[in-house]
Amino acid sequence: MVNLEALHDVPVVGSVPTDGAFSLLWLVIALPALGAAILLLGGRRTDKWGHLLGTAMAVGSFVISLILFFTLLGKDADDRQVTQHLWNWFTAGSYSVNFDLLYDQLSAVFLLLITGVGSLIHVYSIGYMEHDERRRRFFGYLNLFVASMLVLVLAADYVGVFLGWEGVGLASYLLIGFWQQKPSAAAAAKKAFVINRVGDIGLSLGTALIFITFGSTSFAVVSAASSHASDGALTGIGLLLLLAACGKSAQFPLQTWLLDAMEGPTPVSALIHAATMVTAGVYLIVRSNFIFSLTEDARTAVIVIGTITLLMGAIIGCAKDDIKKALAGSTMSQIGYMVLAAGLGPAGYAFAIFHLLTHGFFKANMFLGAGSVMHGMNDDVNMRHYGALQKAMPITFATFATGYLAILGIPPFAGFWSKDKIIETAFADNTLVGLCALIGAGVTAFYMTRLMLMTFVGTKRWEKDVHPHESPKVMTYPLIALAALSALGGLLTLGGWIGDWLEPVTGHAEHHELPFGMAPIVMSLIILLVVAAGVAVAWQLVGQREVPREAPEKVSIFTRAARADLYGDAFNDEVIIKPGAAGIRGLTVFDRVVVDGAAEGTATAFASMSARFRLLQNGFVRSYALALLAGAALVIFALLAVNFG
Amino acid sequence: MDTTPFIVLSAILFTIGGIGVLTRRNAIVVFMCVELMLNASNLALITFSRANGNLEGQIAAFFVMVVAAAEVVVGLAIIMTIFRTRRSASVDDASLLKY
Amino acid sequence: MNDFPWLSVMLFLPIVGALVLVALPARVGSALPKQLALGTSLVTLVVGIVMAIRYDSDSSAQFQFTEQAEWIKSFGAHYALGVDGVGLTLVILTAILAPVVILASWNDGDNGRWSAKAFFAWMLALEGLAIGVFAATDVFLFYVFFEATLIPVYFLIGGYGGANRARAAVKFLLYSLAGGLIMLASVIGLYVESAKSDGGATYLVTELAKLDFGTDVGRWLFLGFFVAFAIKAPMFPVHTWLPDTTENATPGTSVLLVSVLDKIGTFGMLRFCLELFPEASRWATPAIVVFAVISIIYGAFMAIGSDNIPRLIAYTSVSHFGFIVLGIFVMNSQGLSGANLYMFNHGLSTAALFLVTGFLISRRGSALVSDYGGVEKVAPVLAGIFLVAGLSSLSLPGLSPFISEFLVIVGTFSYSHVAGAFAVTGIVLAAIYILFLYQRTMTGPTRDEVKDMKDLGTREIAALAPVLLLIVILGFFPKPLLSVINPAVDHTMERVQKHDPAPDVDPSSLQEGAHE
Amino acid sequence: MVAFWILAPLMVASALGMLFARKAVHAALLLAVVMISLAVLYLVQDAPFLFAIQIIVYTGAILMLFLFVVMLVGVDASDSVVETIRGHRVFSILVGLAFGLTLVLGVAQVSFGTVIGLDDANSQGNVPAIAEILFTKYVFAFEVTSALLITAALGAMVLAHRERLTPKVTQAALAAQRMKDYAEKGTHLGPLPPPGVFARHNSVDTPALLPDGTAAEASISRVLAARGTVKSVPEIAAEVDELDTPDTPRGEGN
Repeated sequence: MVNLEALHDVPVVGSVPTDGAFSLLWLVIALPALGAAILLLGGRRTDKWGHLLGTAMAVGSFVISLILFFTLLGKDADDRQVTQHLWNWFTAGSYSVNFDLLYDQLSAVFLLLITGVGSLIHVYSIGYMEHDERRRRFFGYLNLFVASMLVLVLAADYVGVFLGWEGVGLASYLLIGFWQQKPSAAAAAKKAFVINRVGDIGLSLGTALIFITFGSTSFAVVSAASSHASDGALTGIGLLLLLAACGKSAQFPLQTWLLDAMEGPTPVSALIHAATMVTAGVYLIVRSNFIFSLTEDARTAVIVIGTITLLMGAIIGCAKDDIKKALAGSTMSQIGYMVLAAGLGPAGYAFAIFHLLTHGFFKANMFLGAGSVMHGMNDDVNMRHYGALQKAMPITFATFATGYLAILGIPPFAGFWSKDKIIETAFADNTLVGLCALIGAGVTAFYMTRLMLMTFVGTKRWEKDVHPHESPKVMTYPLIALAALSALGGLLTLGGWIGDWLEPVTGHAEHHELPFGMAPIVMSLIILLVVAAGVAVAWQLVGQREVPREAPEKVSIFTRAARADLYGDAFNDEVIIKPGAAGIRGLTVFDRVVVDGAAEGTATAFASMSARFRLLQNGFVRSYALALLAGAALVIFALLAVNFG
Repeated sequence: MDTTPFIVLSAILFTIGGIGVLTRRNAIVVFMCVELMLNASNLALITFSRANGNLEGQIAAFFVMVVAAAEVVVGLAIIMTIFRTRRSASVDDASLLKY
Repeated sequence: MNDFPWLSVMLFLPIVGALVLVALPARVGSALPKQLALGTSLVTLVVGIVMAIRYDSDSSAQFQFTEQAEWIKSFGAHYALGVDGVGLTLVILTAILAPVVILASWNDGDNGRWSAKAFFAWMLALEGLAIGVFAATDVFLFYVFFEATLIPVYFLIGGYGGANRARAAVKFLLYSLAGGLIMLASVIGLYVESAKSDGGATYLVTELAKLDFGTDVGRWLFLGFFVAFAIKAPMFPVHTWLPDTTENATPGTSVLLVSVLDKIGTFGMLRFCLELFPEASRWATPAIVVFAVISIIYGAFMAIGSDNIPRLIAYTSVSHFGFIVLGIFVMNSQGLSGANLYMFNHGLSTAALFLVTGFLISRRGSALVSDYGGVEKVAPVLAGIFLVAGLSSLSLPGLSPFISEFLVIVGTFSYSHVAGAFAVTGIVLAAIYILFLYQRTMTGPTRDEVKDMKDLGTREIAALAPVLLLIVILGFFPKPLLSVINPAVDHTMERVQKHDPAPDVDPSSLQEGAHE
Repeated sequence: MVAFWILAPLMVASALGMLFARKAVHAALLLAVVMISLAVLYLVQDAPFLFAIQIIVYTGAILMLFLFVVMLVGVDASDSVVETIRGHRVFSILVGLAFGLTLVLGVAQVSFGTVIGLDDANSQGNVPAIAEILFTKYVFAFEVTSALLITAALGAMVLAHRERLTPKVTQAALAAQRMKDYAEKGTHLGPLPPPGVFARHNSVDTPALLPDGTAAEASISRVLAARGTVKSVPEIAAEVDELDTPDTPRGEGN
């Protein structure tokens, strides 16, 4: 047994084949995929009932997920990793990739999150997109997204993950650019896809490196063999996967697309750019725990990236007047927390996933709330035009407030349980990182309070012809459901359940010591104090003053930087896009002048040469005869030279 | 009777004919020079025939004459045709077939 | 039925069809020749499918459906046909694309220099000759077909293209002929070398493969072949004929040219360079890998910078051909399988892209990207198909080109980390050029000039649907292709005497660990 | 060899003369000298048959053909001395001399061995011997030459033949045309006036005198006018005056 511990200090994906209810696993993906196919290929014929079909597919998928989950609960802990072999995808030499689905504790929670929140958002969208003539198509894309996301979390092979990874990227592209007649939306969609592709470099090369190192890319083989691999290979794989995660989860330095992605319809922002897709990076890191647990260097990189992003996101969130962008900044920041947690190794994996879940609940809740507000405000997103909506939209306000309390980490709301743990674990790992996480929590409190105050309290600053009203029930019910989850999500950690549940996947967490020997309750109190300070500052700066309808111009350099997304786009523009564009222009000229010029130049040279030579053909018979005679003379001379020379 | 003088004479006549073809512009004279060259070669053929002691050379000369006759007939006809259309017998005037 | 000359039938059926088309009197109008052309190509496709089903992927023979007859005895040239997995996939690709292109180009031949009848006759002739190229197992026969394909293409470009078609046709012809002549030198060299051997002069690939050329001779002959194939493929820096050609050719011609004929280049590298000159191929690998990587990145950059849609697609092909060449010359199973699969998949995706943009261009009458905007609003089906074709071109997982590109990247990365890292930037650049194109043409506010644009008609959708369907199906289930390609790859690996590198982690230690 | 040494310089001189003769007629005559001389040389070299052929075919037929053409083209059409192609003449002469020198020197180098002579071959006479070879060994070539000659003859006919593009003008048409010209343009209807009848030697070059004493232009041929051989009125007057002198017994005047 000791030997086995030494060899396998990471959990191995050792799965059992499917049986019974688990043979329905493929259906989880197939239902939304079928929905997408019908809606997108069916054309206008499906306009009338398309949204219902789409929602039904998502709900059906959710129901199956629930059944599967409870079946899994009923199994022994050792049998909770189930693999469904569908077919052999491709084989080349010794490299064989199967279309396998892996259903274990980790994918089980993701399944519930994706199909659950997904279903709610489908329902919500029925109302939100009611007046859009392309609603059917919207539901087609949403179904496509759900299917892809499920492939991502169910795949038992890195290539399978790649399939889902790009599938969600495509769905995200289509949905961000849903209102594509708006140039800004089309540009944002393209930007998101391209930056994600930069991350994909990491995933493809990472997968390639995994194959080279282990001779396979299935989780089962890699997890079993990872402890035998060299440090260099593991670190390389870890860093490449981190690059992939950065792209998908909008982590520094590939964060700039997320704020632009808010061009998409709000349910999209809620589902894709808050609750599920953007957390795929976290999933990837946690899923690859058998790599990351073994490489200290890569984990350090993960922690650094996570910490930088959580602060960046929080700072950007402070300065945004666009309600969705403020929330997007917040999303970045919260994912930063998750990445940070994931970088902490076995101690943090479970908390990363836990925070991912709770964040999925409360952020989806708040995004949908924001959507509800926009719905009532004629799609105006500028918070400076809001104010005092508390009365006009009581349900939206109440649900939003639940989300607010959750993200702040006020007990007993969900965020408290997950975020506290991350900050605690961070402190246990490194005091500096812990401090950053703590400051992040304070800043979070500030910008969220600012958002709440500007939107729901204070004076009316509405545009003239705006008549705020509560949204229809089809929209508020999902809000209520999500609010309930935001409030009660903490239950999952009751008795450390989530940690124990995930332990077979993520590995055993060593008990950690807080610095200065603090008790966890002291830590929690400190965090609450910092949060309270953030709220207080916001109350002072925003709540006690009149909010101007136009954003003030004379602001500090920090505000200006935050408004410009900390110059992420400016940096890309100056360092990548402009030189790139100039380079391409230069290359175009090079291609025409040098490469093609060389080819055409040869042709031209021959042409001009022949233009000269043909002048010899002057039409005078006597000249030809002269040449003939000269030739004859030469021949005779040569003959003589040969014979007598 | 040595053969070399005949051959040398033949060579000289041939060269003169050649130079004539090159320098004269009147198509008729050029043609005459061509005939001169043919005759010069005939002389060589006949001389070789004698030197080798068989008549094949004479046969060859005979054929040269036949061909020359045919050539002159056609050639002069062509000159006539050209002259008729261009009012000129200069070979330089018939220089349209060029670059 | 085993002796049934499948390949000859596939080869001559379209050619006979072309002759029949030419023989039709002008008074029958243009409808009958079109239907006849479509019918011929469909029959060829059916024959091809039956043949493919009869192909035995477990057979140990290198070539199947072989036919052999002596042709020119003194050269050792034979009329010898036969296909291995690679040849079979390309023959089938040709057979699939021909009816698609004919259907899609239904009206493209009407306004040419010659009649529509001639247009479709040339297309059929091209199909037959292309099948001949892929099926030839005799170098001399291959060379004859290789050069013969230029004739139909020349007339298709020069007779039915855009404003500068004459110039484009000449440029195409000169480039191809230059390559062909260089190859001819090597073909003659092969004769000389084989004549020295005990077996006497021969051009049969199977016989030539047994010969051992000296190092120097082998390298020179290899270079002759390779340069011709590099021009055909086309690789940087001999690629400039392709954009000029596609800019002026009809979309159908471009499809046949890029999707089918350019494959001759990469097919030739595999069949002749690697097969006949394994030593020289290994020797040249580093340089070729560098050029291939340059092609990938260069082509992609040029595509980003293009404002002309067919030019843009041509440059994307330069980039994709870089991947194919890369996969071939890294010489491991993943690279080779990927490259072979890529040839087929690139044929499909580029065909879809050329045809759908061709429909777009014919509606607006301009090939400039900047003349479009907001087309999605008026023609959603066109836009949707355009997007799917574009996504397949950027190798989105789930569409067939992904697997091939991924395998090539894996193969390249295992050959050299640096080459792999450079090659993989191609996927980002691909996203940029495709999505930039889509963004500028399809999205944004609808421009006045495209406001009345009609969406795709039934014929156009019918032409594109099979291609798209194949792209999706093969994206998830490439097994039918890989099962015939893999034995061919194993054979090639054996020829070049290379073995896949073993994974860093020894699988045997892994077994022990798992059991403990 | 005597014949040779007499004829050779003559031939070379005549050939050179062809180069410098400005008139084609002279060149033709010089060529005739060369050809006849050659014929003699053939005879000297035991080729009596070719001697005859040379005289008959070349000198008799071909040269006459040349003279005919020269006549048709214009006897006095002579070359201009100025060379039109730059450097051509110099080059031609240089290359020609180089050619000739190489040839002569080369030939001089060769030793042809002993001369066998044709005595054996001509033992039954030259003509039968040639006939024997011609109609056995070379019969096919001979037949082909006949085809060649027929073709050449046909070719020459085709080339020389001028297609009549307009219908032949008849007397009636001519008369009608003259009437028409008279009606429309007032052209003189009758025949042209005859030349002056003062026939001292050639009356056609003497124009008729009109009543006012001037010359009638229409009375003399335009060709003569172009040549400038027409007598002017003062000349006629001078001649008449000369004849009027009393020492001539027949001085009547017109």
